[in-house]
Amino acid sequence: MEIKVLFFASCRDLVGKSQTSITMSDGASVSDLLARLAADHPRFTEMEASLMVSVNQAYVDRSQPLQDGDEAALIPPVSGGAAAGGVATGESRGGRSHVR
Amino acid sequence: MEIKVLFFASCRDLVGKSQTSITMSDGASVSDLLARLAADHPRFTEMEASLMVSVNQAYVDRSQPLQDGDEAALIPPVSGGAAAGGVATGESRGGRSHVR
Amino acid sequence: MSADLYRIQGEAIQPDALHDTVLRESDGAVATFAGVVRNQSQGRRTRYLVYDAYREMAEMKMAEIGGEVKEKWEVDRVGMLHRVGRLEIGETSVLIAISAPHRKAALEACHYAIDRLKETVPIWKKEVWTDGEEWIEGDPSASQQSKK
Amino acid sequence: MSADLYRIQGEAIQPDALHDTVLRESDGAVATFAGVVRNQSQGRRTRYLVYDAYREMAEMKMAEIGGEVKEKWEVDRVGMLHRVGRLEIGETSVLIAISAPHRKAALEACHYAIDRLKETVPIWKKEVWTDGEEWIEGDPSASQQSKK
Repeated sequence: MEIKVLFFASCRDLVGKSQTSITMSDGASVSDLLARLAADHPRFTEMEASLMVSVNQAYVDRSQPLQDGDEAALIPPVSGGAAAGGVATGESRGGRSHVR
Repeated sequence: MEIKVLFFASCRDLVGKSQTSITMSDGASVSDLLARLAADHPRFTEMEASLMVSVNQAYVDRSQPLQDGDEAALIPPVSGGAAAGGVATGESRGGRSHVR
Repeated sequence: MSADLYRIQGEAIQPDALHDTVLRESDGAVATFAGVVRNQSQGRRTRYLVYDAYREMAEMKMAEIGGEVKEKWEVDRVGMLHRVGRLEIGETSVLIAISAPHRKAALEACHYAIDRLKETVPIWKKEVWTDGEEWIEGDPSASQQSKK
Repeated sequence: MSADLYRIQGEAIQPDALHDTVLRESDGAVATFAGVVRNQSQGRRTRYLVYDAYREMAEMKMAEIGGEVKEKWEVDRVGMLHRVGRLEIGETSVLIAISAPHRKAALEACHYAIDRLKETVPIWKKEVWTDGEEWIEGDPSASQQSKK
């Protein structure tokens, strides 16, 4: 069966392309797909643990079985953003006059 | 002494003007000013308890002494808005005198 | 140049009126709140609203709230506009925008600022319906009737 | 006509892009959050950012967040835009606007939506400095180096 695989961000840089098509044997799972990618791209192994995987645009477990025509994507951790820095730290801000 | 008095919202409708100038005797307080207004506008009495008073643009207590040239304002409850789950207004309208 | 801004105005408020005002290059977040005239209140159909303000004091109280916000959160700039006069359905009555390096401070500060504004800033709203009008003073659900 | 909107786009995002989109006559509040490219990160001067997205999935996940928001709060419309490609300092990377009858729901929902977006929507940011670049993946303070 044919699986379309998408790569993003650091994962795309590592693999050197944004997508590929991989032929897997029937009954293969996401784990099998990841093993295949690690075989083709040795440095893939070091980032694998941090990746999420989606199949047909839904996050899935590694055990998820694949089907012919599936679109799998390797999803590095999303940026998360810096929500931090909420409450003002110790510095005194009280004396400042307002520019109007 | 001369006190400038401003009226807003329902209070302005009741008094029938947006501002006036009132001559008070020296040593008069906000309470004295309110009593004078109640004498001139009988219906003023029924809304008086709900009013905040500011002098020179700072909320004050009824006991606040007035001085010549002061600008007093009668401030009906502000609309509060519908936050749905409403924020208590007591804390902020406690007659604090704000100094800038 | 961006700066804090606290203003009562008769002119229409555009929803992006404060974005550039508060944004500086060190900011990663701008939280904005727009209060808008809705078409009904307590089940009664609104024709339009009239806002009245004690202008000088209102601007001073808004600046005070800006000061409180800056003491409580690591925010950059604060902007607050409030409209007065007659407002139609869908028009913006109040706009607050707060910039900050990070989103949490901007969002929390914006929420705090609009709550405080509604509590302490001397601005009043009159609702006008087809069959009457009323100054909305204090908690709307417990407001005294002063229909004409 | 206003409606929910979830879009990944290459074009610049204007800060008022969603106000009219989400506002209807029954709404009294619009809360808006804009994420903006700042000039530094962890003390390092940013030249520009590049955002990458898994576009179809990102739009779907944003719509999911919109659904969560509507379950949790009494809000009306939800709009979310996220930019991809190269962004300069001061440009808006993400814009969320949520309308509601009352302000509390709009404000809380907007805060929740941006936090969820940062957690679950497949969008990545590359910071480009004068002396290198890096995909920011996961917690920025603990991010792995992948400089070129």
